[in-house]
Amino acid sequence: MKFAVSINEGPYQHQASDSAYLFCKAALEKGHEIRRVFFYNDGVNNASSLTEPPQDDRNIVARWSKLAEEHKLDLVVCVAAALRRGIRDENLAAGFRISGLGQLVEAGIEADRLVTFGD
Amino acid sequence: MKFAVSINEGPYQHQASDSAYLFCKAALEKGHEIRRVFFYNDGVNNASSLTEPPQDDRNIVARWSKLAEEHKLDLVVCVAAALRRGIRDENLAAGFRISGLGQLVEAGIEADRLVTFGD
Amino acid sequence: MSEGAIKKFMFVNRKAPYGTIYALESLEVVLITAAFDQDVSLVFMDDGVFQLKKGQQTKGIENKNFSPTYRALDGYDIEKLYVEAEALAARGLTEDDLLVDVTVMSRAELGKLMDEMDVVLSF
Amino acid sequence: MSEGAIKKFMFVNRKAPYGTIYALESLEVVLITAAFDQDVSLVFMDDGVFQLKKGQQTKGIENKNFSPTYRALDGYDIEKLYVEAEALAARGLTEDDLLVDVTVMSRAELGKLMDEMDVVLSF
Amino acid sequence: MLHIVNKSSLERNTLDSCLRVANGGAILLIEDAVYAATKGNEAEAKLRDALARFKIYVLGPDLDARGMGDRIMEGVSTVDYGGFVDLVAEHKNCQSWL
Amino acid sequence: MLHIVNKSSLERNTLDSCLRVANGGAILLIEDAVYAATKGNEAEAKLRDALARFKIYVLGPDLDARGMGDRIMEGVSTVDYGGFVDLVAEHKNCQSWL
Repeated sequence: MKFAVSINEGPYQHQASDSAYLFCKAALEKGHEIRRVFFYNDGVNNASSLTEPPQDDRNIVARWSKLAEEHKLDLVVCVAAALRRGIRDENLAAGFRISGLGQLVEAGIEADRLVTFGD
Repeated sequence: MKFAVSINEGPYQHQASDSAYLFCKAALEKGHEIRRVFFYNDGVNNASSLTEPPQDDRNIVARWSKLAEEHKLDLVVCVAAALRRGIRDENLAAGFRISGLGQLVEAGIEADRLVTFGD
Repeated sequence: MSEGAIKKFMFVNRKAPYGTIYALESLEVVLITAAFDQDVSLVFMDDGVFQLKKGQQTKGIENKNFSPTYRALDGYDIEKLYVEAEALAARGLTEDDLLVDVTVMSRAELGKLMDEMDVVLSF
Repeated sequence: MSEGAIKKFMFVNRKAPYGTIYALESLEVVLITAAFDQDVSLVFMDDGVFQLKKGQQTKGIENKNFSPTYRALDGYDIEKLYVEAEALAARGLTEDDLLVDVTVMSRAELGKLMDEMDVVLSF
Repeated sequence: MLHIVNKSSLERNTLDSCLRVANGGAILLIEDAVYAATKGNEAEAKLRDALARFKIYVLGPDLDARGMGDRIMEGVSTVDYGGFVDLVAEHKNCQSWL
Repeated sequence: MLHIVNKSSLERNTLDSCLRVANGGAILLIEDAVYAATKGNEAEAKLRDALARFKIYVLGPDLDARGMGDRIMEGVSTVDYGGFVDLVAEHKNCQSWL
């Protein structure tokens, strides 16, 4: 089955990005396709290449980049939300791309299910 | 009177930073001193120099920088929270500095009142 | 890309305006979804009904008043606006307080409508 | 800098752990405040009492279990831990469920204590 | 003591927690909390009871932004940001119920 | 339809809204919402009533993280992230009550 996932909150402050990541991993393990992960609102902060969490904590951004590389995931950051919050190509982590909100709608159309994670 | 202000949420997503800014402006207009504004948790995202809100919207980061310049405000970004979220010297807006959590405690000790704005 | 597929999208607005950005961001997605020629329904329940309140004046909080956009939805052929009757009543509001024409529904009717959707986005 | 001034700091913890970062960040400030030799009180009310629940196992959510830190507070001379009695009861918890020794207080007693503080930080 | 509440009482429990625990003093409603002090809101009766124990203020700019400036319930006072500053200064301490 | 709730019912109104409006189907409690399905929680009676109209699931890893794995109330089923995925796949549509 084709899933799409939308994330509305940034890393660490809320569990949204953690839950979404573990959901995606489980879906992939079950042989489903993740059509797209869309980062909206504060969710765009998951794409910052400059994050550096403490050694003993999970690295949320790096984890998304790795999952994207392993499974050719399409991680899309909403351009308008990103500009408001200071995420641009120059601090965009590997595996993410910046694009328009239409990518969320398109994912909703093309995927069999769209699951949102937020506050 | 000496005030200190603490901000726990990022710009735009929550009203916290707006409310804190208008509070500080009003306090300064009344002749009070703002001993320090401390940005904690997602509040550190208020310090990103890379933000670029739509033309017809307020520029929250620039507004803080301007207020800091006009009134020699001490805008302090929590270093641990900032590292987690990708705020570093290279994308730090004018008027902000990165320092330890001790700066919040110190502000609480030295100011007559500490007011927190959050979610 | 969408190969002409039309899906039923519902946007559930449950939060008051200005305290958080969700109401504004919901509007953005709604407009884009309409541009993709999808079937768009907006639901306002809980504090979300406050988004439609007439007379918003945001100068004092130095923020942008985005409520006129609700009036513009009609121009984008977005006409399915549903408001929870119980939510209005619990907030001392009536239809006359709202910026736009809406269909007021009971919670039971809303629940039924929700079931018929393909994609439900909550803000 | 602090010229030896000692203020009464209260940290009000109202949120469950892991769903948001506030519980963890509260602990960080608490430790620093103690390092500044201030008078530190921690209050756990509402869902904040869940922060002290025994048996937290975070492997399944791939997050760090920070609850052992509450046991370490004693070593930093942080001994004033207050828990709202009504909050425990509403969540089916008793003192035996908690990781550390606390003083259970009624809401009225907590309100009175709060009034006596110099700085109250809420998480 | 000044208690600052910023969330709608129909969405979150912060106003209830404040009313349950706080020992009197003043309550300032800001941001989405301002709705609690408007006529016809489900919280109105609760607020009216609270007026016996607390002085209650609401932040006018937040009320106006939400189009509720003409609906404030009796007994509640409106302040602007300057009044917010005064309230903080006048009370020995304050707490934001987040 | 699958309803996903992620906030504690003692802090926010999302579970109440879901129970009030949703027309049956399944409810999955994740993150801080898992507390609602534990014994002795004030929400327990409400959840028990809801079992007549909904199939109710709770995300095990979130329950364990919070040290509540041994307190789940009767009639509620525990799933892991794989089960979460299955629930989304099995239902025609889903909604996150944010």
